[in-house]
Amino acid sequence: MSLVVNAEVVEQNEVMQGHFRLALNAPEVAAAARPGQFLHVSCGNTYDPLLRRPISIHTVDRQKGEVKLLYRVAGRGTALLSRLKGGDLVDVLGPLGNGFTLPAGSENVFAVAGGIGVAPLYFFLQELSGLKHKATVLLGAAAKEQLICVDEIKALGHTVLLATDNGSTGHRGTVVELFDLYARLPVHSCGDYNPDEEMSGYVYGCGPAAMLKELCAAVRENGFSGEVSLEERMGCGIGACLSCACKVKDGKGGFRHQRVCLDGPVFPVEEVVWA
Amino acid sequence: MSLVVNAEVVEQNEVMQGHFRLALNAPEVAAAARPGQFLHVSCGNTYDPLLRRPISIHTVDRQKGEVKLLYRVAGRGTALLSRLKGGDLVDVLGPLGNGFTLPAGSENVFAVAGGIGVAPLYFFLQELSGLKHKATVLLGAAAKEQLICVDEIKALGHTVLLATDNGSTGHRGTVVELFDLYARLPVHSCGDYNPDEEMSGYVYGCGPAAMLKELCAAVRENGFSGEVSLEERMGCGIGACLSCACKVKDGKGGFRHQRVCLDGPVFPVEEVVWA
Amino acid sequence: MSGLSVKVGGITMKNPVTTASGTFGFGPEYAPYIDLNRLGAIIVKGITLEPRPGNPTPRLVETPAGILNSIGLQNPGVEKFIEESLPYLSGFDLPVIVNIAGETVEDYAGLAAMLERAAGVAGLEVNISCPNVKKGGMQFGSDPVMAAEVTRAVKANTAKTVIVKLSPNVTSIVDVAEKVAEAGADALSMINTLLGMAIDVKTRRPILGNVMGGLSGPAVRPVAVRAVWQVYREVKLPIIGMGGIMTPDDALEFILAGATAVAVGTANFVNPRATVDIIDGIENYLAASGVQSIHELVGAAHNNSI
Amino acid sequence: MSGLSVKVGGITMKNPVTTASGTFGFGPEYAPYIDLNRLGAIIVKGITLEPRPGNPTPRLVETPAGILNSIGLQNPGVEKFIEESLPYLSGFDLPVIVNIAGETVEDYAGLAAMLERAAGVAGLEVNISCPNVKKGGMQFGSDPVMAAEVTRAVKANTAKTVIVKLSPNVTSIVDVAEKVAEAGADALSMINTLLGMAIDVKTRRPILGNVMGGLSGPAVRPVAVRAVWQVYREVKLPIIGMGGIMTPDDALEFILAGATAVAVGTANFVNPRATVDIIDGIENYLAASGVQSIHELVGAAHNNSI
Ligand SMILES: Cc1cc2nc3c(=O)[nH]c(=O)nc-3n(C[C@H](O)[C@H](O)[C@H](O)COP(=O)(O)OP(=O)(O)OC[C@H]3O[C@@H](n4cnc5c(N)ncnc54)[C@H](O)[C@@H]3O)c2cc1C
Ligand SMILES: Cc1cc2nc3c(=O)[nH]c(=O)nc-3n(C[C@H](O)[C@H](O)[C@H](O)COP(=O)(O)OP(=O)(O)OC[C@H]3O[C@@H](n4cnc5c(N)ncnc54)[C@H](O)[C@@H]3O)c2cc1C
Ligand SMILES: Cc1cc2nc3c(=O)[nH]c(=O)nc-3n(C[C@H](O)[C@H](O)[C@H](O)COP(=O)(O)O)c2cc1C
Ligand SMILES: Cc1cc2nc3c(=O)[nH]c(=O)nc-3n(C[C@H](O)[C@H](O)[C@H](O)COP(=O)(O)O)c2cc1C
Ligand code: FES
Ligand code: FES
Repeated sequence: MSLVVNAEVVEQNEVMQGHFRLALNAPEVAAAARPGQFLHVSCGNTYDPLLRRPISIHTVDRQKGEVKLLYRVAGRGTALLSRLKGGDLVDVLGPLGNGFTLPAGSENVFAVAGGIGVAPLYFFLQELSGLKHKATVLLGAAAKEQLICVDEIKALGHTVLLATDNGSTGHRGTVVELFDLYARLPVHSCGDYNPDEEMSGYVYGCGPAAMLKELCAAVRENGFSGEVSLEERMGCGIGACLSCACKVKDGKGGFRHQRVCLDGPVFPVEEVVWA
Repeated sequence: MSLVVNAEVVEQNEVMQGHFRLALNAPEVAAAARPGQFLHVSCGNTYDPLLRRPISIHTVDRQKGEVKLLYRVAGRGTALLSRLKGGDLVDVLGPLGNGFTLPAGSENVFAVAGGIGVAPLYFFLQELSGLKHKATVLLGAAAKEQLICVDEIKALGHTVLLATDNGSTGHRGTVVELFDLYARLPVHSCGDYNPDEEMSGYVYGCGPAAMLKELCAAVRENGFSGEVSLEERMGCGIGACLSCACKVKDGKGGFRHQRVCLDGPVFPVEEVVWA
Repeated sequence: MSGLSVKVGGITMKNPVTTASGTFGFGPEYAPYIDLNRLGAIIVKGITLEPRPGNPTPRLVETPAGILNSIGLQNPGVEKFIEESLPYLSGFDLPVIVNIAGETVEDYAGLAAMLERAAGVAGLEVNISCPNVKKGGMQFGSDPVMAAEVTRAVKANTAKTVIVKLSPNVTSIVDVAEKVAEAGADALSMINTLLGMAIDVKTRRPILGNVMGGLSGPAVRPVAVRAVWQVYREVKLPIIGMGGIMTPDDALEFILAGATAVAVGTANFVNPRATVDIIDGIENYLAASGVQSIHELVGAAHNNSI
Repeated sequence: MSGLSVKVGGITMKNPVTTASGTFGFGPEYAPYIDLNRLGAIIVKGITLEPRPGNPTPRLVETPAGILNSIGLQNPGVEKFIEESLPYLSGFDLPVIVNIAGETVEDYAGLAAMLERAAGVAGLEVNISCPNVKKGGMQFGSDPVMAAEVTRAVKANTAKTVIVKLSPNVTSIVDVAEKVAEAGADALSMINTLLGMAIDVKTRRPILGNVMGGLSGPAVRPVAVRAVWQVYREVKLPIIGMGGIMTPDDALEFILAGATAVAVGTANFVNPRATVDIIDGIENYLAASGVQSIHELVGAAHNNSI
């Protein structure tokens, strides 16, 4: 179920320079939302900017009927969004997209986020911890100050590992390198440690395209599987315009186009065809 | 002297349904402004709406460095303007245009305003009262509740006469009818009453085009003279684009185009050529 | 027949509002947001004889008050469309207009013939803004003679209403309209997108995967209204007007310029309920202004101008 | 020669930024807001042989991210321009480019001849988006043959740099550019406005006094960039790019597409300091990206695309 709602802003906070957490009152959306889904958000009332902007659902509070978004100011649309204050109305369309598949058993679960990619993973990790399932969460950013949600995710009971480009905290390097190092250790995300175990795992990834491409390679090299949330420029957000095409394997050695908005944004690691 | 200034909003109030008084901090503009001039106001930061909007200078407080505008929400630009709050910045260009000519002597002065046309006349009437010159001010609106600035103008010491379309106060009918009636009475705006005097007078008019056209006819029929402030759709506001053309007599029985923004907005009653 | 009802060729629409091809998918995408039965008609995504994978991404970029797209006619091909999409649409009380595109005159003829046999198609909208591979990639729609040729080929293969969709990227849209009318078109639709492009100043590359794309949205509305205005004066065919219609007033602007019906395109992306909001708005305008039938408004601005 | 300096035909500009004809008056209007000496060149309002009163009002209407204008070439005529405006402009260190418009080929020839004798004119920009009264009002710029004819007539009467200003309202702007180049143009400028119109839904009349007008502003930028891109590939003349340039990035977009210089038009209405803000911004971009000369950027997006 997806809706067009004129939602009231409950509050908005700058959580880090240029990054905002926006809480909306939208009970039906909160009730319907699943982790990995997104809202298509109208950022202004004029024709410039014209299109909505896709923003992942960061978390919901079904009791209060609230939906929260966590976003980075990337350009004009998000800049306009960041000026909203409590009481303002914002036109949102959603929840849209397929969302992450929650693990059925007790798999060894990794969540790997680059930068603002943590936004939808947080919702996923909440639901996961509701299932009493622990994940190993790898967060990457340029520097320590740019890591978001670290404490919140720890509070959910997951193990958090950090990577920064400048080494100001955690591993110095990319979060995919860190994943690659860690994936080789025989440590299960539930905390079990068995040096003889042949490790396997299921990876949930979200972040910039270049990072996800590397992540998919690393996942496959390690014999793991998983799913990643892709981004593409969107028009309609609901599958009608075909502007958000991504390539997936067609099973015959070639590719076919799918819609990030409707068939995704989450796709199996094995299916994505990278340019 | 005209400037481009990013002025801070001091405050904004809704003085009447859909009518706002906006106070801006703009000391240089306040210092330079003359009654009848206008500001070209940027109503948003995006390309929609694209153009600035011309709004007359309603009054200035040179000591505080403030400029006030009084405007009616007519469409999208003014609607955006009406959302500004204290502390917001607004990009204004001005003061622009020629302004009203202040009477040199002790002429019998009428000021005739239709609706929001009172906005620039108020500034004029302030300066006039500074010169200890009293005017007869005729204000017209659709109904009593829609008359603005009545008390403020009385407080300046001028005589105020009212006209409403529905007769809810003052003369039932148009403000031009009222002017026509009053112009025939031998009452001087300074208060003198001399039944034998052959009345003459100088009229300052501002309001919708249809009203000004009638006013010009009435002024001339009564053998008065005067000046009116015209409106035309504007591009640049500074004389460069020629979009704000109005017709004035060319002295040879024909017309030539002048620019409302630079050659006006105030034109002698005798010169305007009405369609 | 209600005051909103119009006829475009043989197609009776319960109101003048339809969807612009390529912006409304094949229907089901918008069904969660509106009752499709409310539409005057549906014009579906452009169909080709063979399936097409479409262009590389990015396929869309926002521009001031507009968007550039280069989807590249991604579609499942006419056979799959007939099998999979037509049955869905037949469930609605709604004339279905199929937008067809080809690379040769024969492609268009073939598409018309196949759709003539299919149940549930009310009319064809012929997209002539496609490169003619036999003429060095020159667009059919850029040449009145080629445009007429395509029209004749389609008409020869169908008894359904044939609507030819004109391109604005021409010196004289009236010339094209006249030749297409002579060739037997039942109606015209206009405008298709304006050819445009955008370059990313950071990467110093064209943004669209396909370099150039089609401009649509409010930005193009003045060009589209002008095209309808010009053609209405010279050609006596019903026009479906489109290009930047976002509001009821925009739709009325096209109708006053001479459009019998209007199509809503880019607006659907901004507001998935745009079509029904526009239908409601037109209805209110008629009521408020005491106009009995929308026909009184078609081309009415011509009477009021010099 | 600084890294910002460019040559357009025989005209050396200290930076690539000039003004779009008709949006900058004859110069003095903007002097309170910017130092005119900072401009790469000035292109003044279109001039005709005889004075012209211009069109009835309204002459301007705002559209989404754009404006429609129908000024109707109001101007004092070439004689008065030479007497009154040229002396003012000669006081600046600034190439003056005079935009000329006519109703016959002879008009253009006459204007060129008169301006050839005038002091302080660096070049002529030939506005061919004017109706040819001898050819039933068809625009010179809409036909490559007529466009070439005008170009030859101007070139025959002047030794100054001749820049021909192309109209986007054509099927192939490249065809026109090629013919104009063959006819001897020294440079091209593009684009003039797109033909458009707007109707007032309340009065049910066209808004502009002249019914149709020219669309400019950010809305048209994608069309303008595309035109520059296409012509740059086929014609080896310097291009002055324009159409919706509001920011330094917009200007760079045109330069990357192939423009040697750019003209700022509608932006001046929004921000009277737009020209100098854009000059400063281009300078900063060069510095920030370590580009020595603007020439490295001219057409650079072509190298980076398929
Ligand atoms: C399914 C999905 C979920 C998302 N969730 C989040 C989220 O939770 N938090 C968050 O901060 N962001 C998220 N994004 C990204 C977000 O949508 C963009 O940052 C936003 O649309 C930018 O809009 P803008 O107007 O601020 O920037 P714009 O001015 O539109 O663009 C800023 C810059 O980004 C480029 N750009 C814009 N869109 C794209 C694109 N799709 N691909 C590549 N380049 C692009 C532009 O060219 C420009 O350089 C998500 C995107 C998708 C597709
Ligand atoms: C010199 C001058 C001084 C002015 N001073 C004041 C003032 O002090 N207070 C005040 O309230 N208003 C004043 N105005 C009018 C004001 O500029 C307009 O109301 C405003 O520009 C409307 O902008 P908008 O975006 O709100 O409406 P828009 O959406 O632009 O237009 C609203 C409606 O008005 C029509 N319209 C817009 N501009 C014009 C025009 N120039 N002529 C005819 N119809 C038009 C539109 O077609 C539309 O129907 C002045 C105008 C001028 C020229
Ligand atoms: C994403 C997208 C896809 C389109 N696909 C087609 C198409 O397949 N066939 C066609 O004739 N027109 C197509 N068009 C053009 C539209 O049908 C319409 O003519 C144009 O967008 C102008 O209308 P608008 O401004 O309301 O969108 C497409 C437009 C867009 C934006
Ligand atoms: C008000 C106005 C007047 C114009 N007058 C002329 C003119 O006299 N001659 C001409 O060649 N172009 C004229 N133009 C077109 C501009 O020079 C320019 O080509 C066009 O506006 C696109 O640039 P822009 O989007 O930056 O404004 C005029 C444009 C406007 C907006
Ligand atoms: S954004 Fe339109 S199909 Fe995905
Ligand atoms: S608004 Fe441009 S000349 Fe008056």
